[in-house]
Amino acid sequence: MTMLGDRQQLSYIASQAADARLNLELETEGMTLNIGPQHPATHGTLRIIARLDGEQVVWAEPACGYMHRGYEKLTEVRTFPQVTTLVNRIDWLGSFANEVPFILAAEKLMGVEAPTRAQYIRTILFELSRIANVSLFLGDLGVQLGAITPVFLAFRDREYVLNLIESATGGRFHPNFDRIGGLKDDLPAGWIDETRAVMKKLRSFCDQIEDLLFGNEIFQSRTRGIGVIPRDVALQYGLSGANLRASGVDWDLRRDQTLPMVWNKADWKVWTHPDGDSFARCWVRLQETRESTKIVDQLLGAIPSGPVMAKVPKIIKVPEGEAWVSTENPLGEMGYYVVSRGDLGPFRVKIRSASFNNISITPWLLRGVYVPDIVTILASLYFILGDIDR
Amino acid sequence: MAKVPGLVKGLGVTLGTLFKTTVNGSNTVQYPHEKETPPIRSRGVIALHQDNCTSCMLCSRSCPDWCIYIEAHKELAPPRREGGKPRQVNLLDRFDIDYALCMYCGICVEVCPFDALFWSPEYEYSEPNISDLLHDKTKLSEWMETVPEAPELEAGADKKKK
Amino acid sequence: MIALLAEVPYWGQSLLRVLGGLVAVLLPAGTIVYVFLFKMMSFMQSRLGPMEAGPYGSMQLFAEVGKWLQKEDIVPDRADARIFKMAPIIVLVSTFLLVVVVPFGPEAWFTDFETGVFYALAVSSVSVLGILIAGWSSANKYSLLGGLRAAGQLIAYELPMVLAVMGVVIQAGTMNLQKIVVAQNTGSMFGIDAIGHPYVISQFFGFIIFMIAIQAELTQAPFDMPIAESELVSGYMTEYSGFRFLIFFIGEFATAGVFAMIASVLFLGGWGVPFTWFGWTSIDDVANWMNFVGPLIMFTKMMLLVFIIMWIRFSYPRLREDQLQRFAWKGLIPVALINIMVTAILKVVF
Amino acid sequence: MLPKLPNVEVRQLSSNSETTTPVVDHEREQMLEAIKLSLGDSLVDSHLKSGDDLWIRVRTDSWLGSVQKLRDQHSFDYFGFLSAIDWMPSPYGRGEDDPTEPAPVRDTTIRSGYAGGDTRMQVFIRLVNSKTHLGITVKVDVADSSPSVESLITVFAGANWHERETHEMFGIDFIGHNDLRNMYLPADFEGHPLRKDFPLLARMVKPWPGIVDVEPLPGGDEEDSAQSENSDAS
Repeated sequence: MTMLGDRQQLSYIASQAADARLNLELETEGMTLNIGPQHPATHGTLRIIARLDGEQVVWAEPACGYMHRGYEKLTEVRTFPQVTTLVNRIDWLGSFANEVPFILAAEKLMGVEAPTRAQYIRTILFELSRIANVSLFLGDLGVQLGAITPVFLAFRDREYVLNLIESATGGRFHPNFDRIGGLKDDLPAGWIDETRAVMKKLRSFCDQIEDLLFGNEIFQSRTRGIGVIPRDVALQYGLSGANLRASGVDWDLRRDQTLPMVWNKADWKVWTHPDGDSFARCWVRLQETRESTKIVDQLLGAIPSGPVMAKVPKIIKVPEGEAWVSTENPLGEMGYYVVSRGDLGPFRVKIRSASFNNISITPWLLRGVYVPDIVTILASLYFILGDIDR
Repeated sequence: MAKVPGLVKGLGVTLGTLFKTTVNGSNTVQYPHEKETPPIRSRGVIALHQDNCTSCMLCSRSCPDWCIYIEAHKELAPPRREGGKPRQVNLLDRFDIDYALCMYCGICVEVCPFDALFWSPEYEYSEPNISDLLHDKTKLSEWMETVPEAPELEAGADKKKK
Repeated sequence: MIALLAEVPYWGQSLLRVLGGLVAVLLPAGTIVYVFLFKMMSFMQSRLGPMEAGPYGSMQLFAEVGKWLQKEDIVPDRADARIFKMAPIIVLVSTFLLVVVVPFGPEAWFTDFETGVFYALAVSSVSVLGILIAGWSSANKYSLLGGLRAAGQLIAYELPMVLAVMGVVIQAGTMNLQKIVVAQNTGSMFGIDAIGHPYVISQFFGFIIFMIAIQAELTQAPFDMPIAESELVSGYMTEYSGFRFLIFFIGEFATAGVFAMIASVLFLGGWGVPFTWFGWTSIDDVANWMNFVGPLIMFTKMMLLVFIIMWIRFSYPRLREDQLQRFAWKGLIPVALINIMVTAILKVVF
Repeated sequence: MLPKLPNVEVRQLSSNSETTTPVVDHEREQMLEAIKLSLGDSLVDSHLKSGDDLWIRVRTDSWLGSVQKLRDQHSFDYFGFLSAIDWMPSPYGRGEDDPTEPAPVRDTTIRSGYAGGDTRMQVFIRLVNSKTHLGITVKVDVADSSPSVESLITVFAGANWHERETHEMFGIDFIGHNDLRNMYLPADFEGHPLRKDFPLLARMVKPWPGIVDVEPLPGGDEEDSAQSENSDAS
């Protein structure tokens, strides 16, 4: 394998050299295009500085930090129950999924395990937040590529899922429903039937998006072969989630990891794609959404009765130790490295968010593409600004 | 499936939605004219039941954002029983929640040991001025009227603890 | 119209023509914006669109115009101010120039130009000039990229458009748009003259190419790279605000209407209905009321074509600039050339 | 299709799990043995939690080489993250002190976590074997005086941004990384926010609302009010 590190390392020098080359050989002048931080394509405040030769990118680098909220520092001054409401806001589209790994890490340190019913509900809500997140991605993808309709369809159908999350947890975007040792509350009556109906709608939404976008020849020509990430590069950069699976790595933390969650109680498939291009990444996400609806459907029927909260003391002190728990979040591997000192709050929390790794590949990936492909590639890598900057 | 080109299928989806919207109506709500009812559990605004509050400061201390301000003083109240010693009670002077800071996490409602704080699904209290988002105890008490009953639980749930 | 207005003095005629031109450009533009952009798009996206201004939001456009007119006319510091201000007007003027040759009825036209087709194709490229200078004078990189894209795209699609029209011209044997209308409505196919001979049937490939080309000329999705809001913010329009943006906005939809009119003239029989329905045999037989019904027929046909344009716009993602060029040069132009060849051969044979 | 799980006996956790039966984690033990063998001297310490995770600590001067060996010989080819940890407890606590009273003195003795440590700050990375899906946390000490360690960008290109972030947040230098610009903070920002002795301003600018207590009776408080006992948050 080539020294990719070096290549990326020298990106700045390369840009200078590219300028010089352009000026000497072609007698043209490069142009620096600043995309963002306020730009329609950066859903959030990501800034991309691109050096262009015509419409071709010579060198591009994202500059993040416009939304850095310092959660790792903030967790150090908060107690364990107070942290969940913070981490909700990391990936704000799939917020319930952010809570789970943190709570699991705290539970691991305490040696507590949530009751089975709580595990089922957690898993269902986890998958619902994945659906809410990825369905918006599928719609947003259209906007990035110039199709305006999919995003409205996505907002329409995501609303059903958000309504479900809200009626169960009370929070539309920030559920804060997980507690160490279980859940805050049980599900309200009628929720299961409602969820089944919504899952049906979401499946038809997936079909609609497939017809509207994925089957569209224009969409395919825009995404196929654009932004190819080979398998070994994906691993080196620590890509995760659909980005990794689209590069042909069959790895899903929901399946390949033992956690007190109940994904293994459902029958579902981990989709991979050998191409590693933008289309593959989008397609894997589409299939994932479908699988998620299947998981939810199966688990809904299997929820056992019982309590949703294990016996934990009212004032939670987590024993000394270190724990790493990561889960397969909508955006990829989201993990918390929690260090406790037996105090009320964590001593240090390292938040390993998926988008940070996923987007760190862009300087490597954006070389030599056209300006429209910047948008395609960023859209297909799928990041949430809060998840990059934390 | 390969027979119908994707370009045509896409047109079919938009046309289908056009007809569906014409026949079944849209999925949007014309907000100021019609409103959606938020679910019972919605965390809209925190209501304060003043009589239950003992000014124990628990909510203020467990608030991650430091947005609950409580001031109280002690007073002697007439005894409960005839001839008993006069009781000491805490009287609430100030109970403010700064909704400009609040993260709507609900920890205060949960930790309250005396059932003095409740969630209400009301959401229409935006203000043009940020300082008006500081709700004092009178305003917080007014929200009490809007607090709904807790919802029934799904089959198989343990009976409610609290 | 000449005959109708024979008694009116020249200045009166001119005034009426200007007013007629305004109506012919702005009325379709307004209708297109309301019916398609506000309502059809919304319904295709499961929503209602504007509902507050007027019944079903029908006055929304006036509200928007009012809003835009109130806005400050901002010119960027480093922009080339005079040219920057001129650009939107050039774009709109090209639309007015275009509508001049469109016939709306047997005698309802602005000019009965013998080489109308030639003229229409020529002035349709004037808007490129406006867009290019808008992009260049804004002193904005996004605008520049958008303007350059627009120039490349409009020039690339001018050619297939011309070539597609060639087929019609060969078949009709004239460049006069009025005569093309008459030729379609008096013609017959295989001896059946019930529907006349609209060229959309015999020139089907020409029609498709022409529609694709005007889709690109109008910079509607999937050919909207010059605007490309997710890449270039708003392309050449990025720096425009207030009434200058309004002019661009009107220009976009007015041009859509006028191009659709030209397409309906060339391929759908324009203002006419098959003359045999009423027993007419030539343009001289056409009843006078056709001067009033004709524009309505024309309008209906135009709306049908704009519906297709907008439907595609709301459904498709955007192509990339290089794919667009490839599509024009490697796809459309060869097909158009073959179409001309076949048409010419058939014309000679029959 | 039931998922294939790694060959680890599932830990039986119950809500009061003092009596967890110790499970034997053959895979991780073998892994640790192999790592011990190949790293030799470089490996300073290790910690294995059966069925959970593996921590190792390597010598600072062999950081790059060790990680390279882990990648090439033990196929830890997936880069999870790189970060650092400051083991000195914060002198500011959670910022809940009363500003009118003298600041309490807090115990700031440095106590390291799993796999030990000799310095205040440690850099650690998370690597995963993409075949067996077993992970490992590798720690390395960084000297207190001039915290620096070799950069990993030649082994894992993805370490680039993580090292930039760590440099910015902890002030740790990564030798061989020549692009350690700030990612989040302005270029002229002073201090390293994630170091424990960096105060969190948001918690300094206003006093904790929980400091105040119920005002006692004017005539003195004979009986302790039971309610204010609840001030458990320290």
